[in-house]
Amino acid sequence: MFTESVIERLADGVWITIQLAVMAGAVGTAAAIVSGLAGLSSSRAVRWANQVYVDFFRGSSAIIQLYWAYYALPIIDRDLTFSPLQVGVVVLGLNMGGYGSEIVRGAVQSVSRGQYEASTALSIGGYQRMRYIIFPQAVLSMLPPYGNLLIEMLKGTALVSLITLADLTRVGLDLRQAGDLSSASAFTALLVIYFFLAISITFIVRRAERFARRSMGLEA
Amino acid sequence: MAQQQLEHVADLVQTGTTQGETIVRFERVRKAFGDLVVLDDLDFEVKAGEKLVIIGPSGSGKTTILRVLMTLERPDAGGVWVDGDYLFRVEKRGRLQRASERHVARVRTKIGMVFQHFNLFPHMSAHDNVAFAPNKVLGIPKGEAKDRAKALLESVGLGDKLDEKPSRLSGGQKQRVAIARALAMEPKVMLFDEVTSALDPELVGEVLNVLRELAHNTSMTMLLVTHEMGFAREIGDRVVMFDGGRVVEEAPPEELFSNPREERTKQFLHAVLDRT
Amino acid sequence: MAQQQLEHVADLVQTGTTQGETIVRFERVRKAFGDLVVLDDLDFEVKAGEKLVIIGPSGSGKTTILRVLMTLERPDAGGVWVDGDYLFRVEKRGRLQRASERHVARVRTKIGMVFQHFNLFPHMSAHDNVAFAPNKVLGIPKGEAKDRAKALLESVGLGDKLDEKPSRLSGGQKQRVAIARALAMEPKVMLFDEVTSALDPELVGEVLNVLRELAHNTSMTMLLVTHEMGFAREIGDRVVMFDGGRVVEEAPPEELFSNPREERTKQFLHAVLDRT
Amino acid sequence: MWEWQVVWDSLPALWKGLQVTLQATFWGILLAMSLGLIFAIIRRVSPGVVRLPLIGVLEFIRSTPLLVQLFFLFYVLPNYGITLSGFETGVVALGVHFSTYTAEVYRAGIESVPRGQWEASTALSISPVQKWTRIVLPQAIPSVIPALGNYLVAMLKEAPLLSAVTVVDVLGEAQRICSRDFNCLEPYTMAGVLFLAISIPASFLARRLETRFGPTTA
Amino acid sequence: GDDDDDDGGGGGSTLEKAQEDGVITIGFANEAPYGFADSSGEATGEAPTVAKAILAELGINEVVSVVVPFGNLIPGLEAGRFDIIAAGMFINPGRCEQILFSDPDYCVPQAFGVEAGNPMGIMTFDDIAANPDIKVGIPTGGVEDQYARDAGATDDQITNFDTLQDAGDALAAGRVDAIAATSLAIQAELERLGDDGLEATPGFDVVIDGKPASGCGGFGFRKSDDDLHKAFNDKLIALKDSDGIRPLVEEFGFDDEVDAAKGRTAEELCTE
Ligand SMILES: Nc1ncnc2c1ncn2[C@@H]1O[C@H](COP(=O)(O)OP(=O)(O)OP(=O)(O)O)[C@@H](O)[C@H]1O
Ligand SMILES: Nc1ncnc2c1ncn2[C@@H]1O[C@H](COP(=O)(O)OP(=O)(O)OP(=O)(O)O)[C@@H](O)[C@H]1O
Ligand SMILES: [Mg+2]
Ligand SMILES: [Mg+2]
Repeated sequence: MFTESVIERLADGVWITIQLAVMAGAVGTAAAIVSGLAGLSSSRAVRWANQVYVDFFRGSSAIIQLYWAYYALPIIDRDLTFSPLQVGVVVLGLNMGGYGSEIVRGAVQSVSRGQYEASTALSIGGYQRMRYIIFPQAVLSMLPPYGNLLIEMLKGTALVSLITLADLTRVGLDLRQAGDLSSASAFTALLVIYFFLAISITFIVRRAERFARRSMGLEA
Repeated sequence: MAQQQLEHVADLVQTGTTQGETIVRFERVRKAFGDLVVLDDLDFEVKAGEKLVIIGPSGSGKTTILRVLMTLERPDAGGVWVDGDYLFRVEKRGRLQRASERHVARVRTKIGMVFQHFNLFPHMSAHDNVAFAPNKVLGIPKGEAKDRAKALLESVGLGDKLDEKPSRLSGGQKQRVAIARALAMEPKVMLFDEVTSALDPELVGEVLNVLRELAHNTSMTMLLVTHEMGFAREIGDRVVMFDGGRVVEEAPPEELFSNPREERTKQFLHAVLDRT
Repeated sequence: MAQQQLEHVADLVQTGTTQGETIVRFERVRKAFGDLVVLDDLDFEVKAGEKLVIIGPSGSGKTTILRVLMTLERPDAGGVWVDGDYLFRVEKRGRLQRASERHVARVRTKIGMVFQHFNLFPHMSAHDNVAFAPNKVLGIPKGEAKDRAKALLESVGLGDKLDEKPSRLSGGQKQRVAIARALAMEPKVMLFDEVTSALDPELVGEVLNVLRELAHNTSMTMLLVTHEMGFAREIGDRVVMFDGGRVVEEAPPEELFSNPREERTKQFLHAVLDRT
Repeated sequence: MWEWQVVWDSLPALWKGLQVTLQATFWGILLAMSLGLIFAIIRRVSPGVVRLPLIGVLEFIRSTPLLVQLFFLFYVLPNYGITLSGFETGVVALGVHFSTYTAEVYRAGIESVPRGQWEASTALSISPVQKWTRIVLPQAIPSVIPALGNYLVAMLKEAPLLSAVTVVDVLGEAQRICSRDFNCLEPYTMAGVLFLAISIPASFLARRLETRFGPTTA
Repeated sequence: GDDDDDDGGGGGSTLEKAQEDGVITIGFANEAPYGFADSSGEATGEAPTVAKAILAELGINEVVSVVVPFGNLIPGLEAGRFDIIAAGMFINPGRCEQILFSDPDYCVPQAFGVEAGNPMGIMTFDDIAANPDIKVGIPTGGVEDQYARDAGATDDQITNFDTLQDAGDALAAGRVDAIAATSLAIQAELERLGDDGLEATPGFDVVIDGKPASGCGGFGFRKSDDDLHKAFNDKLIALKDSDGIRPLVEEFGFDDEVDAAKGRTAEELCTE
């Protein structure tokens, strides 16, 4: 059953999953911010291009994207052979960005008009206004849905097991195929570990939320 | 808050205009929201150093004038002239043309505004609220901007609240921070839009004290929209009565309050003074 | 709305109790929300057919009395007795015990309530609002329930609004539908909680007309919480003045309004009558 | 490299697969919508001893990967005498997984029904069943239709995972073609395109629902 | 700048690069006893073991291994996901159109895993085709898929699984009536399942166009890597000729199967 070597391999899988989640989370966060702000752009072309991005990733299936990027893309051009980790990070990240876009846009729009006007009155414009005034305030209302989004992304990392990345799910499948773990213990272990990772995300996001509230002076 | 501290404000505020010259001019300014005409071919002028009080019934366009000056609204027609420049236009070969955002931004720095609902930045301490724009916008080194912000906050009686976030300040304290914040940008013209009307009655005094200090001891041009008639009388050089997007009557306060010429003004003053 | 139509209401309302017997009794009823004691060992009685008006300052517990009777709140201690049964308890071998939900449900059918904010079902037409419960709860065949609902709505002057959804009715019309809806269940006791205070002033009259009609021409027991003192005087058999969860004073309206005994009552009446 | 002939040859199979995907989604939707409603109602009416474990289980299902849940149902349940086909497994997994989302949506809808509606129902002695079916839910459900719509589109997007438990859906057909004929570019691309052709109109429809039924409360 | 080497565009052939770096990537399908991951995740089994031995002779001492569902081995090779298929893949004309094969290093008959007592009497693929009620589980992309369809079995009868183990679990769960694979693989899978209710049918050679078709497996290479293919194959032939393979793979249950591959070439299997 759960011998030392089995636990070691599961730990390796968890580590890959965490790396993947952290990197995809970073790509996804960046994509969400860029796309969310692009959705608010005054340029029609930028808004339109952004809408195409959002609709594409919200409309298509992550698993099909992964298969396509892993098996089909290199056939188009050998130079487009990315490692499974790269494929996973980019596909999961861009998918997350497609959903995060709406969160960012909504949160930015929820900052009161008065904040924009006060900034204008102080000649704080453009980038500075977004960077120092509006965005920091929007973060607070972004955090709860962002936490849920991170969990969705974490769940999505399981898909990379289907493109040969030795993530947690792959390790579980391999252990089961090698007969080291029964189906029942392999899959139960996976579910429990993923649940634990998800709870950790919830915990971290809650902490961030409290920090953000405090820096807004909303909580002692 | 000691009187001594307040006098200090005047020392911190300098304006580079000659007293008595025209500094703001509205020329046939028209602004409508949909079908509602809010400024109706409005003409009026403000002289440098003047303390102008604007009164009028709700919806008469008082806020809109200030917002147009602050570039928060763009007029549909007419010209707004501030200290040597047209605001949304530039003169080229004798004709007025739409100005670039850069031009508008430059003119904007001459004007400061204090809002009814403070609009402080909730995620910054009082100190940072005041120091932020001078540092980031005017490029004053951070240390210097912080020092000046501290002096300004002390001068409005908030030396002990430097590190508080706005949510932990009372309404009166918030509004004083907002005034300090606007002053820190050293505007030539300051706009005040009913800055006491969102305050609990017992907090109004501390804000009026600061305004009074500014009015009496600085040469700053001030446009105040207010319903505090006593205060208007005390500090105003001139009072403008507004209705339907037009100037109904203007006069020095003693004259306008004691002896209004127009029927509409009488009516309005009657209603307002009765209410309080 | 013709007077003729209104008289009709009385014909549609029957109550099966003998006039003058006690129908509602509160015995040392206590109810607290957290630390706030809202009903403080309250004792009082209502006789069958009586029109009882309850007055008192805000927060004195008036609504809470009605809500306890309607089983929307459960008292912490004491007994509520309605037409032969205890409400939340049953007597077994001489001792009161907690009653089953079935028992509570049975007693509940004796009572109807009209709310300040109508609480009509927004997804049903006026007709269905009134016919729904008689059909589903009392088991009256659908056709018959609809016919009775129609008659009731006509009697409150809404014969032409049968198929309207509540969102298309005025406040006064909504409240009349709500009254018809409560009457359709043929309760012995009707509770009215400030049923006109959410209405535009010009719509109050049409609702009071219906209440007046019910009060004068039916033998239904009515408990009304209201701030309409004139109306209370006109239709009340007895007025109870409440404060701090206790009865301060009770008397026929002429007596209580013209000649209150208690200081608290005087104070309250003074404040209320001045306000209107 | 890109051969249209392969595209034409694979389209019939992919189309067949897409129908399987849509069927699984359809049954999954039915299951998720009804199960979610049941969970939301149980959460509201049951005592703490039932509610807290239920919340825990829903949280668990919602925060673990659907793929692993599919494997679990497919490979572990037979140990306990429950052997579902790949398709049945897929429908159950999709339905149960997404019922944890729809339960939240329904809950928000139920909570948005004003207290006065519950109280008026009590005042009219309306029975609990009637109260739920005739008073509360008819008001709660319209307001949550847009949020539900979004999850139903999300569900469609997850449906290709069923290929991992032998369901020959659109992705399964693409895999088959890829491994039998060694042409992978065209079938995977066309699977993606066919899928977009369904899911983009679906999400467009969901957005229409949003404008039709107003902002969502979920 | 260094990355340019990776894409094989300018920096020499796969073989040259592998010899230079001393490292190469192989793909296998987690199918005992051909290629599978041991408890520590290391690639082992017949094909990886032989491949490692030959690669060492070519001066390539480090072998990175990737587990891929069987059906994705050829697409994965072509997509450059790995450089050699070391999964004991059967050599047949269809596959030869896609990739290059080394000579075979073993030949093995087919078999089925069935319920104990073989109640449905499944001995060959024809038996399956003859009874539409029979459902057979086959790893995606396995030759058995082609065999079954050539015999006339319908899509409804065939369920494709990512791995033979998944198919084995389905057999144990009663989802399919039989699983098809090489007799060695069936043996290994039944061992893994350890279920007394299951048994293996006797091995048989599939008959195609009246001729018994041998199931002989070798190593797969991209068509563009003919130098790697040739270098590898030369060493493999030498190893076969010196009876060097058997000792390497005995521990995986191979004996006669190795001898059966003697004298057989990829060329003949590709045109069979
Ligand atoms: N952004 C806008 N869109 C539409 N209407 C507007 C907008 N801003 C102002 N208005 C309308 O323009 C009219 C004048 O507004 P303004 O705020 O200037 O009045 P005011 O004199 O400041 O009144 P108050 O004393 O109530 O502040 C009002 O009727 C207002 O409703
Ligand atoms: N569910 C509740 N939870 C906590 N406090 C409550 C609740 N319901 C009522 N209260 C409090 O109980 C007190 C009495 O309330 P009640 O509604 O009976 O007063 P009332 O006499 O009807 O006042 P009003 O004239 O304002 O309607 C109030 O202070 C109220 O805030
Ligand atoms: Mg205003
Ligand atoms: Mg009340």
